Amino acid sequence: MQRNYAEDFPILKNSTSNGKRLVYLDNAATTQKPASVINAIRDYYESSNANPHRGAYPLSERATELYEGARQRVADFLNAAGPDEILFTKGTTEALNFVASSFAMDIVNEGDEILISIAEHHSNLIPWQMVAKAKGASLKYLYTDAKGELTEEELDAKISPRTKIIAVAHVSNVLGIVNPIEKIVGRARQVGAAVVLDIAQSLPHMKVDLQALDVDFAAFSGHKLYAPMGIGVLYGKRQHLSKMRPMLYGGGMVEDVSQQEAVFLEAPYTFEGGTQNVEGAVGLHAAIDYLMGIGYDEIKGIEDELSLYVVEGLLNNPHVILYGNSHPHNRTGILSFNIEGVHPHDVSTILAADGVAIRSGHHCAHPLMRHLGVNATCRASLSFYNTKEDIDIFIESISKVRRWLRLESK
Amino acid sequence: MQRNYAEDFPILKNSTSNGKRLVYLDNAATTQKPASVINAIRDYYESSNANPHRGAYPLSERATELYEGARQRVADFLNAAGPDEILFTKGTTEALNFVASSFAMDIVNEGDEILISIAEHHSNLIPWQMVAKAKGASLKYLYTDAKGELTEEELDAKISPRTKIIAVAHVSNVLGIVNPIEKIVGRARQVGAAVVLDIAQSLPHMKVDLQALDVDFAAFSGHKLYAPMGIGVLYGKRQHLSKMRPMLYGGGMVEDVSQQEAVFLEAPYTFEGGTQNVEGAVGLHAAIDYLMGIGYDEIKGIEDELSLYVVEGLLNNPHVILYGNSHPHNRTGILSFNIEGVHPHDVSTILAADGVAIRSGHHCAHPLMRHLGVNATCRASLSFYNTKEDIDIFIESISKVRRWLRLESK
Amino acid sequence: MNLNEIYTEIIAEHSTSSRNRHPLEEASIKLEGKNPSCGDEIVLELLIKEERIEDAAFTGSGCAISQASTSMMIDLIKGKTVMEARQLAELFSAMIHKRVSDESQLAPLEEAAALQNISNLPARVKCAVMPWRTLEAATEKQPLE
Amino acid sequence: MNLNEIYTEIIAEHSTSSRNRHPLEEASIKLEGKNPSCGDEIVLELLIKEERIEDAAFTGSGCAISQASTSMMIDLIKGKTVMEARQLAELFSAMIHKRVSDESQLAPLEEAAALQNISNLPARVKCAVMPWRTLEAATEKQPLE
Ligand SMILES: Cc1ncc(COP(=O)(O)O)c(C=O)c1O
Ligand SMILES: Cc1ncc(COP(=O)(O)O)c(C=O)c1O
Repeated sequence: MQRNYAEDFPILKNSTSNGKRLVYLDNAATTQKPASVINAIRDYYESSNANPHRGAYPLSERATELYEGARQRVADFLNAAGPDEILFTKGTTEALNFVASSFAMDIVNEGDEILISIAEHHSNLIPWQMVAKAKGASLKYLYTDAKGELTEEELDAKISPRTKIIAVAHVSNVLGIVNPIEKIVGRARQVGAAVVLDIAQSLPHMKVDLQALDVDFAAFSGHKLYAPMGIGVLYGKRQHLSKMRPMLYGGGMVEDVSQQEAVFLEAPYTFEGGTQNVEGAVGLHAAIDYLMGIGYDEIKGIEDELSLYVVEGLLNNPHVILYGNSHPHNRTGILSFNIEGVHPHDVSTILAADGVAIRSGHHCAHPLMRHLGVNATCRASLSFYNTKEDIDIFIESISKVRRWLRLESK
Repeated sequence: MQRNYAEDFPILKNSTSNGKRLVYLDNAATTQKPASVINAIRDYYESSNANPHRGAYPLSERATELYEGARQRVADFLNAAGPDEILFTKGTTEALNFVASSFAMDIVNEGDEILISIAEHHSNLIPWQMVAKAKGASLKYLYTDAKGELTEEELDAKISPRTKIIAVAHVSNVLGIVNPIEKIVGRARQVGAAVVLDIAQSLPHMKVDLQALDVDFAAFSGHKLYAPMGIGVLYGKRQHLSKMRPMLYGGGMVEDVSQQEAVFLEAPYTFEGGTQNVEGAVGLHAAIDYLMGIGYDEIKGIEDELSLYVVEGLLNNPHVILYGNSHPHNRTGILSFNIEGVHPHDVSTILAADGVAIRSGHHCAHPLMRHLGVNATCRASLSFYNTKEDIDIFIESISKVRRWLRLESK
Repeated sequence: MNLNEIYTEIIAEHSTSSRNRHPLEEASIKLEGKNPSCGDEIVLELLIKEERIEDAAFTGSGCAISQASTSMMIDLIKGKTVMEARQLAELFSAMIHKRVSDESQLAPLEEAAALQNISNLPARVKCAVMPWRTLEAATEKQPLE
Repeated sequence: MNLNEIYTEIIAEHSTSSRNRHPLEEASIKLEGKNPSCGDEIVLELLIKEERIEDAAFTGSGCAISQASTSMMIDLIKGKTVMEARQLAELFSAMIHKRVSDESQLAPLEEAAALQNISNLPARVKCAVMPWRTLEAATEKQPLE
């Protein structure tokens, strides 16, 4: 029998939502935390808390070891060339903004092109609008096809010798589609463009090997990976990091400061000004350990099965419109849909009454909503801790929505 | 009898350092966390964790309430005009960098002057070097006198009609001196300069009323205020915030996004791009509640008494050189000193063997070190959870330092 | 939360009713209202003569709550003076933000009082309030001749 | 951690000794080494003739560990070939990073082996290593005529 991983998550065991068992299907927004992560945070504050890198006493040495140990763990996990390619940030948004302002602003010139996909999250979209405007470059879009995919023709048509940067999500946060990164990187190399990969929605569900993918930058958020809020990671190739300006000026990132000049440290320290979030790094380390204890094969196995089961349930309802691919091949467990005649916000309010948490709205992807020709969608997003029972409750609740709005006889 | 507040802090009750009781005197670097803060973090993850501001289900509504409740608590605590003047950041460093890049860069012009004190922390110093350089402005320094204070003459001599920004710490992280903010703001108003106040080292020890002080910006870090790492606050007057560019572009800070344009929300939301650190806000709220349960009168009472006791102990040692003021009037419990003939790093290693944690080095204040004519200092910094017994152990350990280095006969 | 108190007959009826949902040719004021985060969007049209709302209608789309709230509001304000309509908007806002909950005090809202329970759904309050805010904005600069 | 193993007689003696602490007039190489985060600073001066370190000395200031380490290093390398000195630096680094801990293997370091216990103090490792890194940098481009 399969293990029920919900047992590892206190909030799933204990919480009720409107008096019902919590059915949490908003994992693409943020994930719940296993007891091992919550305990790692408590243990850190109860035994090892200090400002790292600065103190010559055991507590500070321990905090430093924990912080740098987490960096090494992330480097191994992503298969970076070394821990110096891993910078801690507060999340994906900060990481991507930093690449835009400190890398792109230096290499993009007037007339150049920045290429992103129409399915990007605002965090991997607005920063590029800003760079394009500041530099007189043009921001171009890769459009997804009817199944939500980026075709080879589209890549061929849009990637040109003027392309300087290609920024795409590994997995779309609305459609769950896995983008063809190998092909994108292959073409990028031919034209000399840098590739910025948003792995916020892929890393929780699949192995990401950054050296194999050969991207220039990658970013993710801890809170979507079962780790605490307030911590994230930017990966950057050494050759780029060594040329970039710091992110924040302050303590911990300087070699020497005189009244008018400052000499900065090398990567990764030059990019980590201010007291760093050791708690977050420790929590992220614990989350990666927890996930790797389960293994991606098991995670993917469970999530694919659940995903098929959800699709089956949804397609059984004649009023459901599903966006993107309907089979789990090339897709993680993110399902966007609408119910005929019903606004997504009413759907989520009605589901909430049954204890079911899904997201409705534009999912920080306005341009994609317009491309799909909708105002908003409902989104259910899965984790390996979900169960078939969760899905049964969800599908049952969906079936009642139109009745609540008197669109069907009871 | 006075309460022993160390009882509230698990790390102080349970931890040993080199087999001895932990005597933690590095509170200016980071503070330890009371059980109530650690529990608030755990409770958040075990009952209320969700992405705030976005979900129409109870869990997300609760996360939103907790996050906005924390903002309101901080606004009340600092006596801001409203919660819209409070932005959450990851710390003081991020907050000050943001003021430099998003406010100062727009109002400082060639030939203008930016004025800071020679005792500033690098986080309130290097960002101003950058603005001055980018804008062709000059960065001027207020020098401290022999007691570590900023005199009226110095203010009169340096504040001029060309001064656009005055950025100072409320309390110096090296000397503990409380700067004369009322006088600085008075003169700033006469010449039309904006005042940026670094309250990272004052807020843990004294009431800060921002409307009474009438400063334009203020910043602090949660981790120095008994709250978790990874959270901080920037206060900004409404009139300034309403004109400033966002900090990070991404989710949660936009009203509408088309392929080439984005329309942003108003303050404070426009400044909080990306998923926000609800855990950090919840922990900060709990820390403020804890502190206010004790009260600043009690905190100051304890810390002043301990501070006098430390000074007495240090001055009894003929080889100790104390920097700055020796009486607690106008000073918090931060004590910088050196021991004749001994490098500060040897002092902290020797103290660490007795379980005593102090900081040694330049304390992220190179220019002040040069101004004091030293390479580095030792720094002991107090909290209300320290005890006279802590100080006795510290002073006793100090008395052994020169013997370990064979500078005295045993 | 009990859905029976949210998606009531009367709200469901108003949310799909076409009675007030049409352009108003002789409108003297026309104002767009929206909740960008939801995609709710209406265009409110008013015909105001001598300080009185002679006619009102709307077009647009959005969730059941926002559409029902708009339709109920229009039923209520037709024939009222601008001042009365603004007072009703004030009362509606007080109800939805839980500043007033007494039934007798809410009586002037008539059917729109059915939205009272939305006050328990923080994420949906803005849907219910949006048409009323649009009404306030539309009549703000209305010269009271 | 036992301070007796850190601040030993021999380290205390070397840290204040003036034997090797002076400028070297005929130096053929002169290189500055520092630990910016500590304020440790030395200037290492070497007189190299025919691949051999004929004389060595230093000036500077810093913590007891960095000063003792420098003084011990100078005692050790005087008279050695550049190649031997670089091998000793290699061995010292292996010791301080705990890659080699066997006493007999560390014998060539002579008195400098007294710094072995610093390997247990992560915050002080850089103090001990600094002079040796400076030695390596100074001799890196040394033409081995
Ligand atoms: C006075 C002062 N300002 C700014 C900072 C920077 O704070 P943080 O490192 O938390 O960003 C510190 C502490 O490091 C400080 O003491
Ligand atoms: C694909 C993708 N990119 C970026 C982000 C932004 O992450 P964060 O809000 O944690 O900064 C998200 C989630 O919000 C996302 O799903």
